[in-house]
Amino acid sequence: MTDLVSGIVAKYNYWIYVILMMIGLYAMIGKRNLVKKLLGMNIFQTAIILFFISMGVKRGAAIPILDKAGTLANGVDPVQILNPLPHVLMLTAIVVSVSVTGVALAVMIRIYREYGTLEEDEILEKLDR
Amino acid sequence: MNLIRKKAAKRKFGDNQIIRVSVRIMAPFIQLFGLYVIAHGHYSPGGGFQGGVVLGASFILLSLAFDLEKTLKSFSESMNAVMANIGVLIYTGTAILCALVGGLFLDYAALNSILPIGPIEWRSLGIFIVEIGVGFAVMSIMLSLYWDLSSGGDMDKGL
Amino acid sequence: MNSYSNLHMYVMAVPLLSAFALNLMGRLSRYWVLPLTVGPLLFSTIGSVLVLVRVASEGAFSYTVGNWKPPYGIELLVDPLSSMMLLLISVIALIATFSANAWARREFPGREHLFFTLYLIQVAGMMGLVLTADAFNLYVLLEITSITTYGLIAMGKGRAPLASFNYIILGSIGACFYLLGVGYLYMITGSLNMADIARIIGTVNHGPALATAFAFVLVGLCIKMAFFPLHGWLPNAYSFAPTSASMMIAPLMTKVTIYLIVRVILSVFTPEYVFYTHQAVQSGMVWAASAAIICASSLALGQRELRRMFSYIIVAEVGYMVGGIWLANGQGMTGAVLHIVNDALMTLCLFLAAAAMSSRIGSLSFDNLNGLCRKMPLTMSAFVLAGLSIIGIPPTCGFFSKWYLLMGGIETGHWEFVAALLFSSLASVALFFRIIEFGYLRDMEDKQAEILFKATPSNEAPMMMLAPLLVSAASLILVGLSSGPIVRFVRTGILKFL
Amino acid sequence: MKIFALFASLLTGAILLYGVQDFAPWGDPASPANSHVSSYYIKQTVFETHVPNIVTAVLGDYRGYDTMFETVVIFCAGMAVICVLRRSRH
Amino acid sequence: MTYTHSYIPLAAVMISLLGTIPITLSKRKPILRESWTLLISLGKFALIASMLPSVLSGQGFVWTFVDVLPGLPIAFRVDAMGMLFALVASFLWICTSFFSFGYLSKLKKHSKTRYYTSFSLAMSATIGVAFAANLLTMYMFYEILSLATYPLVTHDQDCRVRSAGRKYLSYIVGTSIMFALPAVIMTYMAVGSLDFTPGGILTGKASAPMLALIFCLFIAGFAKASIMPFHAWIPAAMVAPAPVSSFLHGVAVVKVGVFSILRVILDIFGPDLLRSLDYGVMLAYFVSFTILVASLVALTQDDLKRRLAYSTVGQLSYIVLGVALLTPHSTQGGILHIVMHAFGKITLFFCSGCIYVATHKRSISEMDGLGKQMPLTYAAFFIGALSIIGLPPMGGFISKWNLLLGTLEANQLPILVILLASSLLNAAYFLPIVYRGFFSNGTNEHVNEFRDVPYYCLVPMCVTALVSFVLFFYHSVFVQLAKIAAGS
Repeated sequence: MTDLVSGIVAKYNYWIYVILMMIGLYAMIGKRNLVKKLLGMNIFQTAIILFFISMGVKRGAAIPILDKAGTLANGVDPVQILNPLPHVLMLTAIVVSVSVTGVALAVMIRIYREYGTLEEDEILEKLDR
Repeated sequence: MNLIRKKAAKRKFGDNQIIRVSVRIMAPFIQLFGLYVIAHGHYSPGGGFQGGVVLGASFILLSLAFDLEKTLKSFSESMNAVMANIGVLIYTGTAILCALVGGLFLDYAALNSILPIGPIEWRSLGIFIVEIGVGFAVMSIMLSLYWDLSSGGDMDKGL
Repeated sequence: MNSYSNLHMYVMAVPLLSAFALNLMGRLSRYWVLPLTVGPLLFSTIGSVLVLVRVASEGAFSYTVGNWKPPYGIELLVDPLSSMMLLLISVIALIATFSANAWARREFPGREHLFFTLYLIQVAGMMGLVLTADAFNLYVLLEITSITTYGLIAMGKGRAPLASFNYIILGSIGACFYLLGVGYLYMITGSLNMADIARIIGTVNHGPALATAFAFVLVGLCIKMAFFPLHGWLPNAYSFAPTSASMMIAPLMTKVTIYLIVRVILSVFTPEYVFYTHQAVQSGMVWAASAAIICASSLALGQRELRRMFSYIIVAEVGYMVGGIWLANGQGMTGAVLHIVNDALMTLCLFLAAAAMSSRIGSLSFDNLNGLCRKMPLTMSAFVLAGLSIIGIPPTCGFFSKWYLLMGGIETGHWEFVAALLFSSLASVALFFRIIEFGYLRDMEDKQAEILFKATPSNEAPMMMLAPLLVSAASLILVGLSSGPIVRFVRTGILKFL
Repeated sequence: MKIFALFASLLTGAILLYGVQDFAPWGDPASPANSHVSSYYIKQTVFETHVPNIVTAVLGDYRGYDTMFETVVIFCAGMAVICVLRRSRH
Repeated sequence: MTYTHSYIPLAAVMISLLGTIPITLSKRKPILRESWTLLISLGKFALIASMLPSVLSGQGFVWTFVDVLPGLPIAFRVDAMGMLFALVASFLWICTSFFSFGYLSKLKKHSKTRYYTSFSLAMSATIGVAFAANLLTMYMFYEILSLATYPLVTHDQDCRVRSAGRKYLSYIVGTSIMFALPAVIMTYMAVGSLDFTPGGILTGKASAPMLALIFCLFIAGFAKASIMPFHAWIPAAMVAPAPVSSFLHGVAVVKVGVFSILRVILDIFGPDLLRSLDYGVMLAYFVSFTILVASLVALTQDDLKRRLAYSTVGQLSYIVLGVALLTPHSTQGGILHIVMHAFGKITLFFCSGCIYVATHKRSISEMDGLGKQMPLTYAAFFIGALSIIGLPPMGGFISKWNLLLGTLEANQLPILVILLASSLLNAAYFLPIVYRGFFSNGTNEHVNEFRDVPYYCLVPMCVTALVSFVLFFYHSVFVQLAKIAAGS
């Protein structure tokens, strides 16, 4: 029990991101409203971003912006500096998610033009008729 | 879409003198800040994307405060698209240029053979160049995304 | 360091640049569209032939973008498989472009340049996908191809936006799963370079994290490639997509994703891990593939509209390839890789034929096809040829990949897979000869013929659609007859892994 | 549908947490993620690119190829939105 | 038998394949189109006959195309058996082309161009099977033949034809995909090559159960041989025009099926292996069932063409049976029966075609006393019938005689009995037709065959009848070929 709790505490960042991810995934699959699906997608991507960023954390480390002269003079100890790579990856991921969201919104406007609603059930009704 | 527009019309949204004036005053500073974020990306948090978004935000603010047509008069849609193309072309062009002058793809150090300022300096400079390209692209795409989504692609009223 | 060594980069970058050029020029006049689409793709085709020749002569080579030694920079890998895919993509894109031009003029008058901007960017993205050897770069390129596809599909009329939206949701789930998998890999290896990851995986213990990473990468790619239970987005997306877009998307997207899974298995999670550490997963995937083939073929039998039927055939063919990969022996893998090429060509031929038909008769529902063999003999004969290839009649290319898949199935004793393959062959016989009956044994009502075929010098489709169709039909037989060399080349690529 | 969605998301979460168990504890500087490639970046960036902001350097140079396609992605998004929404002027 | 590299086999196959182009191009000019057909068929026969002497002197030809699969080329090889089959088929094609000219023009059939095109396509597929040097090539042309004949079978495009066409395809293509293809692949995996070599290639390469599986798959896979229960497509395919039925379902398609089985028995398994496993005798008994049942069913048929069809089913099994007994004489007899049955049966089909042209009658019960108006046709029919029954002085006697000798050699008396019984049955279902034609006076309106039947139809009929009579005396060439093929 205690070690389970301690395990959770030691890695609570992962628990948080998994919970976020589950919320997002549930919204994407389960919700019948297209906007909610889209929101779920964004939550999902946020969860992934959280996961990556928390990956690169080092206890008591500084942000990855160095002092040029000092570093050139006498190097730098990696332990003192945060891991920059996840930030880079997540910059890309954020841009990708923004783009997908934009396209999805545009498509949604088209759907609204076609059917006058964004509720999946109503759309399906309209299609049957 | 139409619903939102109706609401906006009812509340005389964006017809407010104060908003217009304050936006007019704020916008240049926001843009200046955006340029700073792009340019200072080497030494402080920032870079092309962040700066580009800030720049785009300033224009979005303008077209929020004023009508979309007025904004389009000052900063036309085709011009915007051209800027997006230019932004991406700066990046890809630099990349291919590096290959053309005999280096590898995106190998900024190879540009040293054009203007010898030292390969490492060229790397730093190359990063700066592509950041500018990114800034252009992100700014204009953010703007066009806003325009299209807000006006349903008709480019008439906007919000 | 000659320009020759950058050739594959130009093959990838020239369509990209021309996309931007087209976006600028196309605003001025639409006469820029044709040269700016055909030109770069022609260049890419020639270039990729040269790359293929180089790989065949000098063997595979790796390329470091930005001259940073891997794993610190991004590495590209040009080996027999990737160079072959490069050629495949550029050839298919080139053939499809002509027909797409003719169709874009009908479907998006005045917006062709926008359409072809997305089109070219997608082609470039696919080329990047087959070249890259970096796990995260793969994700970015995957998203490029996906976003362009969303856009291209949503350009269609009627239900197209809805289909596109479903595709967006499912596609994003797939991409996110893949990204999660990459995250787990990075967490346990600290690297993003495929070869480097494979090396480190060899040293660390194969714990839960690796299994999770593999599961998520696998599921993500399976969604993207529409492997049967996860295929929900594909039929609508491909059958409601604009004709001009479908004829390039349908042949390439799923095939490229299947290539990616081959690449991921071979050079990230080594075959030892994928096939032999989890025997149950391996045979389970073969069973799943067999089920996929059977279900998809049966579903295809139920369709009453041509392009919808084709989409289900594509799903079935995905089952072929996945099964062939998870047979985990040389024959099966060879068959799968060979089938990537053949199936891309077959699907291209099918969709071009569909485009040519609907250029005359509009809707492609079956009862609309009566008497078509008499009206458009060339189109229909090309269509029949593609059908024979899908059935697997020699000497069309479909037969030879099916031959290897069957051989692999028999060799590993996966009789369920063999049975599924044979069943789907029979199903395709039924599918295609039903169409041939419609087109050949029934006659079109005269008034309908009057409406559809009036005032045209010839009943055939316009040259811009007919010529590429005939070329692709001929390529089916040519590729089939040259299967021997292709197989040898493919084996040089994969045998070192198996 | 909702049941299925709930089940699917719970399953996914469970698998993810199952995978978490052999990660290094949070914030451990010696975890493989923080040691292998990233430490090289931290050590070498300034010497190889003269850019003190490591993120910018990695973004713009080491992984510049990613960033290029990232720019293309957002360009695609803009074009796609225009394609989807604009009605043809003809 | 030694082999030299030569392009003649390729030419013999390709001439009619490429011939489709001029035929299609000259669709506007019937005369030109039909002369093209004739020219091609004559050229094909000439090419094949030109190889005869050297084949007789034990000197075959090969032509090899690039490997389509590693170690698996598309290759042609002319040996005695293939030569025999090709010779017969290409000769009868000439007769059939003549017959088609008369038949189609008399009945004013539509879309003749498609007809001639697919006919010459089917012809090159037939010769391709005859000259195939390995199983892959054979399988390829086998499939092409199935598809090329589909438009011919469904020539008059009505709903009756539609279902018949479905049946035809589902039997032929279905079996070849379901059974033959796996068998071919298993053989390839067991041996590593598929080349036909006298004496077989499977010896000692596979376990007994595997061999049994492969054998059954092969026998079931070549449904064109119409061994029961895979025979139902032949009666269905009788909706086709008379020349099509006469050539394809008297000669080409069905004989291709039988020929494939012969190839498998002689050149893939090899007599010795089969003898050691006793599969030959089993197969012999299996097909003798077909022989009897088919003859019995034929008795009950009233539609003339359907009766001929069922007699074909029976006669084909003679060939398989002869080869399955694996004794020199029986093999020889079986191979000879390919020739004799081809001539006899095509004569009968031609006759039915002539009767249909003259009177538009299909069912036998309506043909009372027709012999008085159409003596020539009925005489030809009589000759053909005798030849099929196997009575002297007709060609059929030679093959039957060899078959009977073979059963004695293999001392399989039950099979001997079955053969004799079925000969009686043949007589029982053929001779009544002739009898009713001549001696019962039906209520026929007056038809004059020289007026109502074009000479294009009469002449080929008489020629084939004459040949099947002459073959009784001059059959040395075929016997020699059969001897070489039987390896004795």
